[in-house]
Amino acid sequence: MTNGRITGNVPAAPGHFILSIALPATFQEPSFGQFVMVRNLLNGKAMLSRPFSVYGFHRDAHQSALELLCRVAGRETKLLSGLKAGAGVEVLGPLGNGFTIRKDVDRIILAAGGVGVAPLSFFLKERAKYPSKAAVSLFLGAKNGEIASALVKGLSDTCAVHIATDDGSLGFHGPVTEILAAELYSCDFERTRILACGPTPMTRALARLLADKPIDCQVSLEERMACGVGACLGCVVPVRNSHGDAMYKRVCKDGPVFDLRELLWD
Amino acid sequence: MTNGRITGNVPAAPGHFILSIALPATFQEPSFGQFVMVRNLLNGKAMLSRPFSVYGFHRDAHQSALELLCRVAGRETKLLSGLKAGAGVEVLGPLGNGFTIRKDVDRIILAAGGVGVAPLSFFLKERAKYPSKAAVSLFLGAKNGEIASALVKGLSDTCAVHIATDDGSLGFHGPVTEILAAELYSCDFERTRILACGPTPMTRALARLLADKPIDCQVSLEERMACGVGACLGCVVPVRNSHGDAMYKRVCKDGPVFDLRELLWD
Amino acid sequence: MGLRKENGEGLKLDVSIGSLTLKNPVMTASGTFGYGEEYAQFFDLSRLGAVVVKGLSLLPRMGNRPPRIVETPCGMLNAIGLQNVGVETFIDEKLPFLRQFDVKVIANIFGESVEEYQKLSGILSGVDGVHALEVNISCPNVKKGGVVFGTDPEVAALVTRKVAAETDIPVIVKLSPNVTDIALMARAVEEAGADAVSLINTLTGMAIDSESRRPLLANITGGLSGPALKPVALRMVWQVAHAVRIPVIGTGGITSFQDALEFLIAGAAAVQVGTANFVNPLATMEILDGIKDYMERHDIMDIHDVINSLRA
Amino acid sequence: MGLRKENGEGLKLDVSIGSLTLKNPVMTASGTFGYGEEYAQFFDLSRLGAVVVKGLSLLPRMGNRPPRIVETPCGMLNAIGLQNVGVETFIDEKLPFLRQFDVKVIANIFGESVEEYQKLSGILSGVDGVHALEVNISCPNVKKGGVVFGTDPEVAALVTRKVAAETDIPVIVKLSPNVTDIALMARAVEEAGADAVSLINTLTGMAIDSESRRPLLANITGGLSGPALKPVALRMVWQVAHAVRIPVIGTGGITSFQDALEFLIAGAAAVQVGTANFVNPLATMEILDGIKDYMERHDIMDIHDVINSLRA
Ligand SMILES: Cc1cc2nc3c(=O)[nH]c(=O)nc-3n(C[C@H](O)[C@H](O)[C@H](O)COP(=O)(O)OP(=O)(O)OC[C@H]3O[C@@H](n4cnc5c(N)ncnc54)[C@H](O)[C@@H]3O)c2cc1C
Ligand SMILES: Cc1cc2nc3c(=O)[nH]c(=O)nc-3n(C[C@H](O)[C@H](O)[C@H](O)COP(=O)(O)OP(=O)(O)OC[C@H]3O[C@@H](n4cnc5c(N)ncnc54)[C@H](O)[C@@H]3O)c2cc1C
Ligand SMILES: Cc1cc2nc3c(=O)[nH]c(=O)nc-3n(C[C@H](O)[C@H](O)[C@H](O)COP(=O)(O)O)c2cc1C
Ligand SMILES: Cc1cc2nc3c(=O)[nH]c(=O)nc-3n(C[C@H](O)[C@H](O)[C@H](O)COP(=O)(O)O)c2cc1C
Ligand code: FES
Ligand code: FES
Repeated sequence: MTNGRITGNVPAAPGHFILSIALPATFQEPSFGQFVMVRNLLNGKAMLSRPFSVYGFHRDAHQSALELLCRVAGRETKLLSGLKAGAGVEVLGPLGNGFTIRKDVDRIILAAGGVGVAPLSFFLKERAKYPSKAAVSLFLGAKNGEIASALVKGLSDTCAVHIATDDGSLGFHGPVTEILAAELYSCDFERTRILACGPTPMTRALARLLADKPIDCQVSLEERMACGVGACLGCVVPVRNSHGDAMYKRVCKDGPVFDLRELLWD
Repeated sequence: MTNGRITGNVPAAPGHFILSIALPATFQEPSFGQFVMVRNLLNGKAMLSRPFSVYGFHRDAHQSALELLCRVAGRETKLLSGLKAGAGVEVLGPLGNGFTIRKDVDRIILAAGGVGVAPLSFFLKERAKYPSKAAVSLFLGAKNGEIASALVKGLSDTCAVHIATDDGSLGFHGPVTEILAAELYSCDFERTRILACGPTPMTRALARLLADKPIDCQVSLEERMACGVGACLGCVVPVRNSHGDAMYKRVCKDGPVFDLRELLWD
Repeated sequence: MGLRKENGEGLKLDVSIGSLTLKNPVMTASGTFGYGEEYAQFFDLSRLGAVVVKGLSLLPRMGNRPPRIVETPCGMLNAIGLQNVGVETFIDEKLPFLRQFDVKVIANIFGESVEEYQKLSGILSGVDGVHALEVNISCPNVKKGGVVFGTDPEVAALVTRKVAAETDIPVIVKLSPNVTDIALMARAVEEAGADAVSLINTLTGMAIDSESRRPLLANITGGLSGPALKPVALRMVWQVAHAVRIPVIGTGGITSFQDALEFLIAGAAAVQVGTANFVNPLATMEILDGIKDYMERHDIMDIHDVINSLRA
Repeated sequence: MGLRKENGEGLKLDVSIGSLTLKNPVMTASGTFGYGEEYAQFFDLSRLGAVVVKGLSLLPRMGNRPPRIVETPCGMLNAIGLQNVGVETFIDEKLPFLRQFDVKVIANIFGESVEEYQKLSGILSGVDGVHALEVNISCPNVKKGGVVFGTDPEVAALVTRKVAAETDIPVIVKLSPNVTDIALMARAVEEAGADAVSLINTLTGMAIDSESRRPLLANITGGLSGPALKPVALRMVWQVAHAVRIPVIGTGGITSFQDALEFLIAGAAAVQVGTANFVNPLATMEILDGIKDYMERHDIMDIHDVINSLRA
């Protein structure tokens, strides 16, 4: 556990906020798709920490600055949303295996559902660090236009952005996987890579969409977590291993990023 | 439960602090010796509220202001000691039966141990409200001179103050009951009344001291509390009832102020 | 299921415990609400489904030496030792107060022998203003009786039979969680004639002050109550609801309307709120309002559509 | 009580569990520390009294469907379903990592039949780097086995006898709290040859999402761990410490050094830290440092002067 201090807490859209946390300069640099476990030391009510993807990270000689993009989902995220600058938090991480960028792809499609955009934004912001010349586009699904705009703020400078909303108030009216499906017609499957992060229904739709297409897709998953480091076996998802047998993998340690084809759906 | 807001938190001496709490103007006026149950809504960790004697109370047209004099005794008082203005608390009260001032006494002796001075100070501050012309003196025992001075601050204007400290750094070196014993030689027992509040060892010493003297003494007791209103039977002390039988009375509802002679010691 | 009244909002909230109809499923838990006097200053007791009073014995009891309570993580231990005024004083001095309210009163009783239970039942039967008996066979604080009655199915059945034989009002048997198989206990008292079961009483626990190395309760052990034990209580209620046909009353750590709903969904016909009263004297009222809100939000007209509705 | 080493500060912290000497009384609880790999990045495992590994079965087990965990007030429920790599893979792939450290390793085992327990004992006996067996007769998550072994004194004794017959290393039997009389269970396994008992395993609990009316665990019920159950665990440890002569290992909600001391004072010869590892990976080390501090503050040279020192 590393002691951190809130340095900023900015509302992004209704029910969404961006937390900035100051950490020691020694905090390990996260790669995109990695996450941290956060515990609210001021007024948190929970025993267990909560996992959040890294949304931004900067370091100077004196300290590190971690950014998280959060959605109010329940009690702890509600309490985090109210934290003011100066409040103390504990941070464990960076944890898990992030996304990988292969050099041999021409095209990278980012598929995000809601705050699932967090790790993908981190990639876009840090893009220069990754040795890939691929064209990047982002497909974001969100509840409405207000949230969607907030989630992609600043990102259209870095890549093409396509939006789908549940209520049609911005972009396509319907699930993001539908506009993604249209996009795939013009893709060279072999030289395209999809990186996805969103709620389970989106991941499931993506799995259906890509079932018959030889396209590479990495997806970041969510599960309730206790330890965050692989010890408790609480956060598992069913996968098919290399022998074709069903087994459970830990989202925190073996993931959170998995090859979409590994995943088993019931 | 009434919602309150911290308006001030002033360190009084090491490990002691004075909390000011703003409450609605409708909050019932406490009499001296009554207490309130307080729950820290910001960063409290406890399920149950904590009892504190009323140390001061003021009301204007818009709000009431409650003052508590507190000692850091454990986790919740430690957290309360760190609250800043603006923090929310819940207050239940005023509760219990306070001290009573009989008109036919010439002399009122206040005997306090540590923060036990709180309800007695409240009396001194509100003295004008009570129809008694008796001469008042305060005997305070404390750990050291620094704490003692802080606890009697401002009180020497209102009455004679005698101090005893455990380490002899101010006033008499020893238990407060010893200087009180000396004082009693010059007392007309019938026309004197002692009002006492302090830790159990002090109360016990007082009971021994007064055992053979026909002097009236009311004492405020402490016990761990759950409900604070008389329902749980958690906070009892053994007393002898009017038939001479042993029974338990509730500190919160039947007290916290008892006639010293009622109390049973084992 | 008897007559149903409609309340202001048109929701049906009444539930039946044997022949007794409660206007709503929210009651107080024995020992946490005295005889109602202390909480009447906070709200109108008539709004409660029922008041369950502090456990009554034949003779007054002094109870255990203090300290009797101590806080623990998300809970508390108590070793009150069943201090109470005795059944006669209850009838003469406490019941008249409760009779002022339009609320069902459930007398919680305990004895140190089967005969004592039986006598208590006889004394309270037919007393105006006592609407049901709750038989505490589970209090863990008293050396005699208590634990023994509540952990042996045959003895529990015997007590139930004797109590039921003496009275016409519903007999609710309150079960102890300190057993290997709570469903077995529930079935035993059901067969013996219980009209309902309520559970859980407290789990036996202990706390020590490591600095002084002394127990924090004079009695050394005490009963754990509060949110800490809610998961255990809920599991037991769910097990028992599937094991018996009589109504189950759920108790243990209920603090919010969501907690109460969890118990109803798991199969409880009603709930009791205990320790939460200490934290917030209006807990029962907030829970009741929360349940009504929930029903409106979910378009549920009758509380029976919540009860036992777990989607497993 | 075997040989005692003095640590840096001149305190005697070593304790004996049968023929096994631990350098200090702080170990990890099974299932909360994997096979040690994940926590080795946080501190030197050699500082622990012992590492108790995740429960092992004869064959690998997939465990239960997710969701497997949910937080509850001051605790959590888990229904992992005893997922593990199986005893052979443990020996081949996990144990070599642990052998790098100067730490005692206790293999936690469970089977679905007496024969499976017996075989596991035989397989692990004599394996380099396995210093004791902890026999889990108490896991409440698996329908077969689990609960049955841990709640019937005769079956528990049988398992103990069979496991002990196959091995020379100490046999620790881990007891379930979901019983009426934990002391009875402890005496049964003591008579059957257990070198020590450890307790408690989790209390069976349940949680429901009232909005969706679904259980929060796919398995519906799970095991409650964490501070919520500490008072119950402490009471049981105290009861058992007075009922048996073999060492008692205390577990359940230990989060701070004060918690650990409470168990030692109540009679535990050593403690296990479980859920607290999830909250703070350095929990065991902070507890150990806190115990040393406490001993210095109280002028206690030997941890045995803390053990069983309750002033009641
Ligand atoms: C690897 C990973 C990365 C994540 N990154 C982000 C992020 O960048 N931004 C963000 O806002 N959220 C993120 N989440 C989800 C976030 O952890 C949960 O929203 C949070 O734990 C909810 O806590 P709570 O106390 O507010 O809600 P609770 O009251 O605990 O639960 C509210 C709802 O959230 C669900 N939930 C609880 N814990 C989790 C969890 N660990 N994962 C998914 N759902 C959960 C519950 O089942 C329930 O439906 C991430 C989760 C994981 C596993
Ligand atoms: C009627 C009444 C009036 C009080 N007035 C004041 C006051 O004006 N100022 C003040 O500083 N304190 C007062 N107290 C004491 C105060 O309530 C306790 O110090 C406080 O509850 C400790 O809480 P904690 O969480 O900090 O300590 P804990 O960690 O709960 O306990 C620390 C120590 O305090 C003891 N303690 C806990 N609760 C109580 C209690 N209710 N009464 C006595 N000791 C307790 C514990 O046994 C332990 O030894 C009063 C107590 C009562 C009953
Ligand atoms: C202080 C206290 C006193 C209690 N006294 C009784 C009692 O007299 N009879 C009884 O059957 N249960 C008694 N109980 C148990 C409660 O009725 C209830 O079953 C238990 O506390 C669990 O519910 P809770 O977590 O909501 O408090 C008592 C509980 C507490 C906390
Ligand atoms: C996620 C998890 C997995 C567990 N797995 C096992 C196990 O495999 N074998 C076992 O004997 N106990 C297991 N336990 C029980 C713990 O070892 C311990 O007895 C219990 O959690 C109480 O201690 P705690 O409150 O410190 O966690 C597990 C507990 C948890 C939380
Ligand atoms: S959260 Fe513990 S293994 Fe993933
Ligand atoms: S604190 Fe409940 S009766 Fe006094």
